[in-house]
Amino acid sequence: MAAKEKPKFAMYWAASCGGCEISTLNMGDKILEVDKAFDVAFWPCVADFKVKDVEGYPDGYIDLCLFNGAIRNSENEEMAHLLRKKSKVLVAFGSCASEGCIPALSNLTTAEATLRTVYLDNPSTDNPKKVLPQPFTKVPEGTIQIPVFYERVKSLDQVVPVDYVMPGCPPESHQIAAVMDAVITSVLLPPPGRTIIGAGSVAVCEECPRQKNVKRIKRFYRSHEITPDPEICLLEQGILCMGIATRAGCGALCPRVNMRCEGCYGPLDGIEDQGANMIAAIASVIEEGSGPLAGIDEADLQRRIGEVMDTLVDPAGTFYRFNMARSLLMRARPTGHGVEKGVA
Amino acid sequence: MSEERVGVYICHCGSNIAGTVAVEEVSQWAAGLPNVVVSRDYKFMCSSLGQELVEKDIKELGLTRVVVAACSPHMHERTFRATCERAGLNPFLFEMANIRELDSWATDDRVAATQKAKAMVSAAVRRVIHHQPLQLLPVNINPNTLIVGGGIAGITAALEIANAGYHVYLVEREPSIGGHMAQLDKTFPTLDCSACILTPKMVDVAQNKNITLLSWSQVEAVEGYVGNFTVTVRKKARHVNEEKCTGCGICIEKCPKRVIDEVFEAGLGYRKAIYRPFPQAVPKYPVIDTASCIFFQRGKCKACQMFCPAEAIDFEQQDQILKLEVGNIILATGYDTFDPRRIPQYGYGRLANVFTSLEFERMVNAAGPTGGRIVLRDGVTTPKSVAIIHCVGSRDKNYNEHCSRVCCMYSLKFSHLLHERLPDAQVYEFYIDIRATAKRYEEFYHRILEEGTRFIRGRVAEVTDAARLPGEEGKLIVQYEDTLIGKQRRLPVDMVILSVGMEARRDSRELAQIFGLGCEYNGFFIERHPKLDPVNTMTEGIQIAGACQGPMAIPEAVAQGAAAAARVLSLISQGTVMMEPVRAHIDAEKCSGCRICNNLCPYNAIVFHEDRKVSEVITALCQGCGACVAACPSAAITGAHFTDEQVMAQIEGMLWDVQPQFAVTSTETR
Amino acid sequence: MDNSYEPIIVGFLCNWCSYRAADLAGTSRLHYAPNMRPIRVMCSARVEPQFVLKALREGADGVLIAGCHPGECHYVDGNIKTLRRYELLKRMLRQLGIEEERVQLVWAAASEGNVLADAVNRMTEQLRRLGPLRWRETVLGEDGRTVEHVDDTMAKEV
Amino acid sequence: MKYGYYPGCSLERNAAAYHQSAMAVAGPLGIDLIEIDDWNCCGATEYFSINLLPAYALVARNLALAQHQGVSDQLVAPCSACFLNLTKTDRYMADSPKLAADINEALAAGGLHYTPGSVRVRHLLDIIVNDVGYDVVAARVSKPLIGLRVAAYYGCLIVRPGYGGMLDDPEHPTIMDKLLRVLGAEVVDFPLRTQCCGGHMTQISQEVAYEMIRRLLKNAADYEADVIATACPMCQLNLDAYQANVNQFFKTDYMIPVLYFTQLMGLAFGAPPDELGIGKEFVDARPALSKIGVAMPSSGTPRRSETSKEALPMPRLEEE
Repeated sequence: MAAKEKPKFAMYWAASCGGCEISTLNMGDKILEVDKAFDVAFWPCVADFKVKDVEGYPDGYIDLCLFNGAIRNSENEEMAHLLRKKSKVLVAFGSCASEGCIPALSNLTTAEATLRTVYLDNPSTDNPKKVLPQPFTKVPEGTIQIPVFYERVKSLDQVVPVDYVMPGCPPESHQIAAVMDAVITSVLLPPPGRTIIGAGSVAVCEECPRQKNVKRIKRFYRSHEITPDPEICLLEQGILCMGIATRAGCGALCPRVNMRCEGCYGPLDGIEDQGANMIAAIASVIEEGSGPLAGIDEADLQRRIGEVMDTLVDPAGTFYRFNMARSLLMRARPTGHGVEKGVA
Repeated sequence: MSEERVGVYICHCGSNIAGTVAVEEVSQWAAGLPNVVVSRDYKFMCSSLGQELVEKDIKELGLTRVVVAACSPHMHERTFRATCERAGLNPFLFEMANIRELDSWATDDRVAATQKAKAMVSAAVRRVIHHQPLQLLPVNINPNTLIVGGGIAGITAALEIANAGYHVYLVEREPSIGGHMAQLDKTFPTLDCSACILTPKMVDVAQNKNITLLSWSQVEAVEGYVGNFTVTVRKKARHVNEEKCTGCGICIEKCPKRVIDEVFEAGLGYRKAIYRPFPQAVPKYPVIDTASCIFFQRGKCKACQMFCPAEAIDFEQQDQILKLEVGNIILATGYDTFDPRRIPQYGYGRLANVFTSLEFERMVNAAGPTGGRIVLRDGVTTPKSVAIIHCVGSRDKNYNEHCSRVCCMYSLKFSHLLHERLPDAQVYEFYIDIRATAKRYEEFYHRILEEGTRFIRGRVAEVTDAARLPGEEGKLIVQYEDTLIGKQRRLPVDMVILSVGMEARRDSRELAQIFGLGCEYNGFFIERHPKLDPVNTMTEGIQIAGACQGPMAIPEAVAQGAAAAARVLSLISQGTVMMEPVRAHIDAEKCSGCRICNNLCPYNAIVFHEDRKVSEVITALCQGCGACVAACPSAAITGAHFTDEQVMAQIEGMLWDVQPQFAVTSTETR
Repeated sequence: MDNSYEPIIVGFLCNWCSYRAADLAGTSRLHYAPNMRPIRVMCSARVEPQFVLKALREGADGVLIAGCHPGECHYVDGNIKTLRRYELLKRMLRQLGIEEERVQLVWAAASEGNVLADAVNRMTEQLRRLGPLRWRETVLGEDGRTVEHVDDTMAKEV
Repeated sequence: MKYGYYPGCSLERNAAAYHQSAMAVAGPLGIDLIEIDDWNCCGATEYFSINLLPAYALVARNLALAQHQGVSDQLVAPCSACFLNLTKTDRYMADSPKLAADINEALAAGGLHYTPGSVRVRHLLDIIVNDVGYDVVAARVSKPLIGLRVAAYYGCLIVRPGYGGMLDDPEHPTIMDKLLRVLGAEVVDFPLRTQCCGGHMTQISQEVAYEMIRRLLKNAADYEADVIATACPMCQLNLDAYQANVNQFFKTDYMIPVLYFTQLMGLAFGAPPDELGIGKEFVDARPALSKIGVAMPSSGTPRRSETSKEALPMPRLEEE
């Protein structure tokens, strides 16, 4: 960090909802210390910066860049490449940048279906000419160019190398504050290389105050189908809590308020696919099929187990709510008959 | 890129592999794989020369990993692990690719077989790089042994082990040991009296201080693993105090209640409510059958208690639950005979004078219900003509496809006994093939031929009492097809004996589940290898012997009993046995205490520490199935020798020929 | 569909039953489709859904998991856990557009070499009809186009 | 329970008693038999051996009618010969598309068509035992046939394996035995229960037919049966009508009446005998039926008692 000149700070938002910015501001007065410690070089959400300003900076000019939001279109990718070139430390900030998050759920369908749902097939849209956004559109005044809408939403590290990853949707304010402190007081951060910071290394269950017993799940319930017992582990009551396969760091915020953990802090180290891992875990503790097996009717056993699994609605959407872009398969197969056409 | 130095060896296995897989091509191709420093192919890798090839390379080229593509790991994994060990390389830094049973033998398409072999070699190389050095786990062996089943196989095994100086628990479900053999009169081919050659051995069992005999008892649960089994046995109440009872038998005499003995007398004779199966029973103490005893049913009588000189009758006696600590278990639970009522056209149960072979064994036995006299069902008339039908319920698609191996021989024995006891009776035997396959069996068959039995080749269609032709009145008519003269015939006889085959015990599946064994579709226990390891099972420390493994005669049952005993004695004398290190382990730092794994282990090897809120695997109890490794949502449980990295690498290696030419955007940091 | 297409099936065989069934099929020279590439695991319960997805992603056209019949598992009930995981995975794969025939679970006892051989033949035939999966090329590769090769010739009149 | 009803020619003439008694018991058992309109003869056992295709077409016409009149997807044929012919035709049409095409071509002349498998052919005994059930029959019994010794004769047509569902064990059927026992009768063992009654051999070679009938009568007499119950008009005809000829030919004196099981069931339900066609048979059944309600111990040595000391115990049959 330059001795007297303040380190340069940047924050960009690609395909995101702005929640990460709000969570950052949620640090309360700590934001003033950040302002004191950093010169903001580029923060479009907060102040009117232009891309050509960034292009004007020398390479590596920005000391710390928090990049949140997934890569949905060509502009997101351009900015990713640009900020990578201009930043010494690039942090994939929040679940969208780290693993795709909600935007990546559109990977469960096709780009064309997504556009049709938004611009054509919904009650509040009046689009008689059935116009869909195109990269280039000829108008009397000339040709309008807009970013290309990608077929598949990607995470930041699928387009540029990333130094650190801060999971969470959004990352908790106290975690952001801690990281900013570390950077300000130039505490040695762990070596870069997509290293996870601002989160724990054990599953949410460790921070969850609920009492955990041996799991024997008879069936699954959706949130509106059951009022859970506040004391006992939600999963045991048949509520699909992803806490067992999700990184801690949020302080088990949701389970504390009777809400199931949806897995926003992403998988733990060594897990290639959070969804597949969840299936392995919860399917093994389903009650159906236990008991004596001598001479059992195999087809009937399979049917009974199938019925229990039918109570788990939308497995892909549930398991891959935050992790779709970095799951093993990354997206559904467009030609596959199971893929909902035109339904968001 | 790891720096492991891998040696790849492709075996020709003579022409078994080389006949279909282009072994040289695979070998040259493998040389180009990452980390492979040497790749050879050789005619017989498992030969000493083949093994020396590997040893030399390990030493001279400093190999840190070895891959052998040859036969099934179940054949020579141990051989090549030993080879690595001799060359100073940890035996688990070795992987085998099965390109024989699963590849060359399973197709004649040379191109596809070679492509498949390359995939399996590439998978093995990618996997072996991730192997970790592992040590075998020593487990000490409790010298006590449990033997289940007191038939001739169980008795032989018990005596062999006891005479070698080690203690045996012999658990028998019936009141006395002896099994089916005790029911027989004579044995083939020597015509020894069965009881005469069996009872001495039974007495030996009773008097051997190293054998604790638990008759009228049943195994209810088994926990633990080889060398350290805990067996729960229910010793049912005999209602006879074993210390006091002298075995005099007065109580049996005085007991007024007589019921049909369905078990020992095969339904042909009677026994009292308080009974011993047969006079030479071991142990000699009688048992009260509470289902038929008047006192237990209606609260009156107590005749046995009144007349017992030793006051040994104790109506309040309760079942005892015993916990036995043993190192090895031998199952010698025997067989059941085929119930001919499943073939209605043979008339058993409808037509009075149709007998099963077991009924005839009891009838011909001097201690049997008729004192050895061969009579019809009315107990009086002696038959003039007897038909013996072979293969009842055996070699038949509708019932049991297997041949029960013993029926031909005991049927010939019956012929002999009939000729001996009823000189003027005419005996017929209906057979498909006479299977006299062991020592002095064929000679015994010729002897019966000379004694005048008429052998008719053909399956019997029906046994009926509906007379049609003159001379059939009041007789059983055997309707058959004589395949040698190609005619259908009717043969009126007085008595019909059905030579029923051998089947697995009716409850063999439940028993298998208690001991964690596998059962064939017909209920017989699955041996580790049908030809080379018939007495061992897939479960370490549990052996099987006798007819519970398949139909067999007494000599084989005795041989298997002794073989199982020898296997047990070798384990006991070793004192400890080295167990596979394929186990699960929980990293406490990574465990979040979610308890998903807690009820996944059938061997209760996973415990939860309330205080530290983490789970832990008890290595000794873990059998290495990997169910918990797969299920752990935090990847806190690793399975030695079957880790995630190893299998994922193996998958990548297996699909080497379908990797896309261009990878997904290059910055994909996967 | 190019007739040179030969489906590739990654097979997970359990050491005690289905692997021995495959051995038995080999020793009895039962010829069956060479399209299945076997991986040995100690128990079918060791097969994680993650392995199945990894195999599909790396280019397999199908995955076959083979275990012991319920009641005959060497580890008492490992196969039941596999069945539960399979039933849930099957439902999720349908949402990802993967046909049901592509991931199958079969039971094959140690003495049923023929059963396993038939299962492989049947599955190979089904996958031949379904055509290649080739996830990376066909599903992930198609939007490998980067920004550069978009040009104004694609403009549409409004 | 609604069924299509195919009476067949016999039930209109020589087996009228079977039809009457069937109708009498159908009501109490809740069976609704709706006759197929304009049905035709099934060719019995003769026509198949003369000319195969027209025989099949003849039978298939009835199936087509049953399908189109859509009374029910199940067709009941009390007569065993009709039952077997209908079942065989449906099965062979399903098995061989070429045969089905030829037959449907023939039926098209009459504007009819039959799709194999669309009508399930059932025997009357089958629906009473399996659809109604023994306990419902038992509940209807008001005058149990106590004291009447009956031999259950199945004949060779209804238990043949291989056509659709197995009605009963082809070697040793027992459903009629159980049914008669539920009616209170004492059912004697009858080993020749599935032996052929000669069928149309009575027209071709009388000696052979008489011998086959004699065996059956002798077996029933040996087991001291008072009456033979049957479920097939042809068996009833051969055993009843030719009993006198057999006695004359073999110098025997058998006097065993042959009734339909539905007649005995009607009696047990308390219906008057003449309403059940009792008296239409050649060998008068009334003397035998007079024994009902009079539990006379039968003469001759009892088959099963173990009174004598030396006798060895008999193995028990499963369901006894």
